[in-house]
Amino acid sequence: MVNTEEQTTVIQALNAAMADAMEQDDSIFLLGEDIADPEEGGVAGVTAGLSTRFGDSRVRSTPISEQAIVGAGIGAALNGMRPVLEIMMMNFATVAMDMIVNHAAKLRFMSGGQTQVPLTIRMATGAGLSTAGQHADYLEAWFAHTAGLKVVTYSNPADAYGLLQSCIFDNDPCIFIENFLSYSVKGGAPEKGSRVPLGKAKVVREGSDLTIVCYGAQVSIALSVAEKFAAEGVSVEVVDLRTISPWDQETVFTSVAKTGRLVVSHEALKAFGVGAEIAAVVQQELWSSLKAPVRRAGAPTCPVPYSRPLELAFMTSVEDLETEARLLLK
Amino acid sequence: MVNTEEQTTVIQALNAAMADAMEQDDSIFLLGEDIADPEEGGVAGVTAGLSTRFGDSRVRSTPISEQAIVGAGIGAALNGMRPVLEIMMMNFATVAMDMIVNHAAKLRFMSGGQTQVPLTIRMATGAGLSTAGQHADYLEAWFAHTAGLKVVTYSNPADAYGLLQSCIFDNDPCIFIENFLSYSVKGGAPEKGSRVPLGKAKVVREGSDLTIVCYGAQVSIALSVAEKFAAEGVSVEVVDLRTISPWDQETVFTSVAKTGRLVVSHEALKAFGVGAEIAAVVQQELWSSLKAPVRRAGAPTCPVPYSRPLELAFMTSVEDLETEARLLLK
Amino acid sequence: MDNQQGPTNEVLLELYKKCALAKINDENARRVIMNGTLPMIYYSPRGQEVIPAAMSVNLRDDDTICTIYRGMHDMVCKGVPVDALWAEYAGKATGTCKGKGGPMHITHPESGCMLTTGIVGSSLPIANGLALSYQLRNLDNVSVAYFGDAASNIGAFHEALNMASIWKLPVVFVCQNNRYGEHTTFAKATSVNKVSDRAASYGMPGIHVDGNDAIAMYNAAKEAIDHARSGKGPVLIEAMTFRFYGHVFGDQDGYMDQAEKKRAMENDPVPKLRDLVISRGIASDAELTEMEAAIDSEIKQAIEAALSAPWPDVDELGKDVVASAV
Amino acid sequence: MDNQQGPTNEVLLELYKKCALAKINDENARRVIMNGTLPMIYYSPRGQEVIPAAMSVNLRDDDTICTIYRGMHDMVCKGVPVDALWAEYAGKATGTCKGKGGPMHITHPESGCMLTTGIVGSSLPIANGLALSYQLRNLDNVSVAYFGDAASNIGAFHEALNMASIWKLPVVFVCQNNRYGEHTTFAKATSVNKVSDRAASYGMPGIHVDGNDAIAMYNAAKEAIDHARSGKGPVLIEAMTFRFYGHVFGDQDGYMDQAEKKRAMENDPVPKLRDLVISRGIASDAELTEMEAAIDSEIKQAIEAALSAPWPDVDELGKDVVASAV
Ligand SMILES: Cc1ncc(C[n+]2csc(CCOP(=O)(O)OP(=O)(O)O)c2C)c(N)n1
Ligand SMILES: Cc1ncc(C[n+]2csc(CCOP(=O)(O)OP(=O)(O)O)c2C)c(N)n1
Ligand SMILES: [Mg+2]
Ligand SMILES: [Mg+2]
Repeated sequence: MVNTEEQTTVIQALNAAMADAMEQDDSIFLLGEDIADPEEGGVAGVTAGLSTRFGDSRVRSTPISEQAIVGAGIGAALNGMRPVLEIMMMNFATVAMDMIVNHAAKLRFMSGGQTQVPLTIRMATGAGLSTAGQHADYLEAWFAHTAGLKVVTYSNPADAYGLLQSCIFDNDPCIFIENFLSYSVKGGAPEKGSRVPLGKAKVVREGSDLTIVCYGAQVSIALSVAEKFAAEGVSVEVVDLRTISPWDQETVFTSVAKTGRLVVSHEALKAFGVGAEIAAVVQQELWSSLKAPVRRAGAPTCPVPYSRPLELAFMTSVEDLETEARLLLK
Repeated sequence: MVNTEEQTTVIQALNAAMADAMEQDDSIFLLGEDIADPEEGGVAGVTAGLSTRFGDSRVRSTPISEQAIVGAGIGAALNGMRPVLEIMMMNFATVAMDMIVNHAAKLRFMSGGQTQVPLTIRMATGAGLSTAGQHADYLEAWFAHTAGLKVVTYSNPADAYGLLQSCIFDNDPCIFIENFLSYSVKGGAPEKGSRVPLGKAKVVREGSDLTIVCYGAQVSIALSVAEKFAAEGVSVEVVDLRTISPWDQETVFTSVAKTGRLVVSHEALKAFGVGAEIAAVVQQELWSSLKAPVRRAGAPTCPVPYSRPLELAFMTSVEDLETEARLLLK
Repeated sequence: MDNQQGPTNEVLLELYKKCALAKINDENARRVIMNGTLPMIYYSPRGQEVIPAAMSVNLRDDDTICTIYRGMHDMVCKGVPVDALWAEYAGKATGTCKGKGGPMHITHPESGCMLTTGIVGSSLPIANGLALSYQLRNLDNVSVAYFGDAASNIGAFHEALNMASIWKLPVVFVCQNNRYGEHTTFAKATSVNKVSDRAASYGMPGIHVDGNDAIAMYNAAKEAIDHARSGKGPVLIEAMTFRFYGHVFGDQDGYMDQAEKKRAMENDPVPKLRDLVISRGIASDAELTEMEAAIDSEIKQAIEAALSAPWPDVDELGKDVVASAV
Repeated sequence: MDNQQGPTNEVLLELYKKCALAKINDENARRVIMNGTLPMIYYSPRGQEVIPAAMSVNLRDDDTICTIYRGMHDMVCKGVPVDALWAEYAGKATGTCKGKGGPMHITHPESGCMLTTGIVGSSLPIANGLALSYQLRNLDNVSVAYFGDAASNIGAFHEALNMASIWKLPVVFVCQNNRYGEHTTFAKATSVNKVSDRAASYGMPGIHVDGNDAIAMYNAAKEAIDHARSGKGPVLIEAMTFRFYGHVFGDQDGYMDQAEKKRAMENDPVPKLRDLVISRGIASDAELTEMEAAIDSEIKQAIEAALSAPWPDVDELGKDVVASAV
């Protein structure tokens, strides 16, 4: 039942993904600050209604104790539960990195496969809301550099649903990245129970002259850039990674082998970001197919600024991506 | 007074760098677990003798409270002190990432330059001692991906001294990475008060056919590889970055422009590591000078294993680096 | 408690003036948000003014504070000038932080406001560091950490109090217990009835006080600050209060106990203190009205100036990231 | 305390047997390290055996523990088999963790050893999670977190105890207070005289007990475990003890008070318990000697087997990182 009227929002899709999963499997439960209905179902309301429906025990508002939240998720996961945690904002994960990186990510390996941590950690971020330096960082590159974690994000409601479902039912710890500005994005309704496979990118627009690899909120920006170029007769292919780590090399390679040109684009700092890995791998593996060096669009090396004109300049925009693309086509 | 007899160890150099700095400037003080002499001057003894010499107040053993340690350093730095903190092992920084990343790194920017955090955080790591999954991670890529931090490491005693001195007297937060296995490495004695400038790499061996960019313990590995190739008539240039972020693009570009071939090598996971950024930048900027794609050597995507053969296979070895280099020369 | 004499008339008037400044500043903030002149994410401290006012009249200019996103009252009571504050709210080049920090990161070292953090619990370890610098330099300044009730459940609180205690740091930890952390009640998240009882875990004095009672809060502040300043070590104050406008201004406060909220607003501490000032004959209603009007007009001017001030240049993105390019 | 009856003779013998197992295992570990047969970084728990022995005789097989790098005694008392343990120490494919985890990360779900962590404080939040899973599934299992005295100063301790208390999780927090955290004395790092006093900060019972006194420790363990199992929520036990061989085996214990250490070693809890078992007529010296010899020979066989067991294949690096390639 794909809703062609594009009426479902990301927030509805995320909520439904959790509700449908909980209905199906009672080892799933949710922890996070303010996530239960007496606390209004989360600061952004992503979990609204779930505690009413599934009970206060399975949907628990927690103290402000991110280490304890992630620890509780890990311990329960070790015993076969499938916890879904909300860390309100990605920056707050910095107080829980030991739990995520030294424990959740490593316990399968360190135990020689005896235990596993089927845990999903949802965390939202995103510049554009003037929340400034401590509320809008993009840390996906940290998680991607950590063996044992899967790092996932979406660009539309159906993917948000299907990817979150896949994370919840996956047997490894998944970092599920949400974007505040994306919550109201509308799209076709996901089918109940549908899962988008982890590790599979999607070609969201086909093209032959240049590939843009991106994820999350950058996908719509890339599509705008592609439109612009189309008007000039340049055909741009847009690949939505969906899983940032492990990323889908096959789909990316196929695209770049065809187009010979690649820009990787993300909202995170360009320097030492996810784009660097993709650029490094692609230039190595597709050296002879490339018509030009891989280029990257991303944020400048500074904290997220408050002031509106600075914040806009900080964010990876259509213009930024366009500039990089044009340099490739020169 | 360069000691040509190569009798100074890294541990002595680090100790002297702190002692000489404290002698010179009484705003410098040290915090860390077990660092004072009643506690034997640090688990590895890097700070041995300093509390006896400078007093228990300026060299303080702390509780096991990394957030409080870094917070204390930040607050004192805001008031004009130059704290030097020891986080015993890099993995333990994961409990203090909020302090390091949301605060130390950002306060200059977020205050519009009104405050600064002239803080040095020393942290040691390194596979090879069978400490396994939670004691030997390499997180330099995380710090490098954080605006506002400088990330520094050394490959010999004189650099260890000069870089640590530079970090201590620098007006920004510096992450100073030590390697346990390096502590006994010997070399020429540093000159008292000498500083190695931050952001400047060093060509430690000149060559014309291929460049290896590396840092820390990889430098001696790269030099071994260079020796091996020299015997075959292949001339390898080795660049020791010394400052990982911001890295010295000028020196790297000059080298690669000359050799046309680059391998970047580090002990950290290859995937999403520091080498990715260097590869991404070099292939873009030196596209037309490159005779082959940039290649990387680094650890496989898994936690640091315990078992000796696994640990050896995990570590980036002469063979690993050699393999990458040979692929470039094909 | 040792000093139960309460403030002199002069100090009480000063204390009221600080409350009025914070209250009027907040009213203006809510006004410009509501009317769309200056939309921003704003955490109103309305109802909590007495706490930092009482602390600040006991602090010296060169004492320092570390506060949080809800710390506008802490800032203005300590002396952060409203013109630079408003320019920062507006994201302008003339703001305290050149527009780079914004409301959640106001810094103004001149008035002793060393840190505003958006991370729960993080004001405490950093306040320790400021206190440590005083101790190392043999200065008798005091460092203050402001934070909320819910912050008392995060790890940084625990580590900071333990360290401050063993090192006898001159720091005062001021928990402004407004009964909620975001949308969660204090009771639901906290395993102890009084945050101040946790002081026993750190061998430090814990003071539980009605933070809306100016005299009691003054005495608590004085006692704690004197204690810290005299080298006896840190103190934990739990000041009971209430926030009138929810977590973030504009939130649907459906999660709040409406009767509790009504009661709290009826017991607004600022008019109560105003009445006290008048009833003690310290100032007349007319004098206070005039003072308030002056404050209001200063703030309105600050807002006007902020609105017409220049934006920061885009090249500011590359500045203040590090001291200088290496 | 409610149950002061102490263990039955049968249980006391079992308790002693566990102590002997941990002690003899430790002696063998130190032996093979010293003689170079199996060098490893080893954190000896010698002197602390009574604590997990007393806990374990009160735990069910399907109860779980989370322990730390110094947790060999916790593990063997809970039932981790010595052959798999030694193979892991040796880094062999037959080890509990196929050689991937090593001594600091021993895991053996079958015996309820769910986690060994090398990070100070991190056993507590994860033990909460195991307890939470029991609560959510309406099971009456109990989760135990073992940790050291110095760990009581880290943030994770605070967050874990608060959360366990408000949710009444079936978890017992067992602080093995051996007076040192690495080289730093308890007193130098800790702002309170008794870790158990911190229980008051979390509204949970705190038990201070001589962890080297088998009867007292048995009673404390029973009380705490019964409390948790019956749904009354968590308990914090502070068990006073001492580690005989420094932080990491082989360290120069110059940082230790040698008189204190001498006293502690003279009061070795294991021979004391052995005497008690004999004096109560539960077993004769000869019987115990035989039992100990059997344990020792089992361990020596385990060591031999470990030494000759195969190394893991190098391709194990790519396995168990994730469930399966996606
Ligand atoms: C580490 C962290 N976790 C979560 C948040 C989100 N958050 C912001 S304010 C807040 C509530 C804090 O409550 P309290 O400490 O009582 O202070 P109040 O807002 O009531 O003044 C939360 C959860 C955060 N900023 N930092
Ligand atoms: C977060 C963190 N910081 C520091 C360390 C280094 N370290 C390992 S053990 C230890 C001492 C812990 O002492 P205690 O908790 O008393 O346990 P004990 O070793 O005495 O059994 C320290 C500081 C660590 N493992 N983790
Ligand atoms: Mg509050
Ligand atoms: Mg100890």
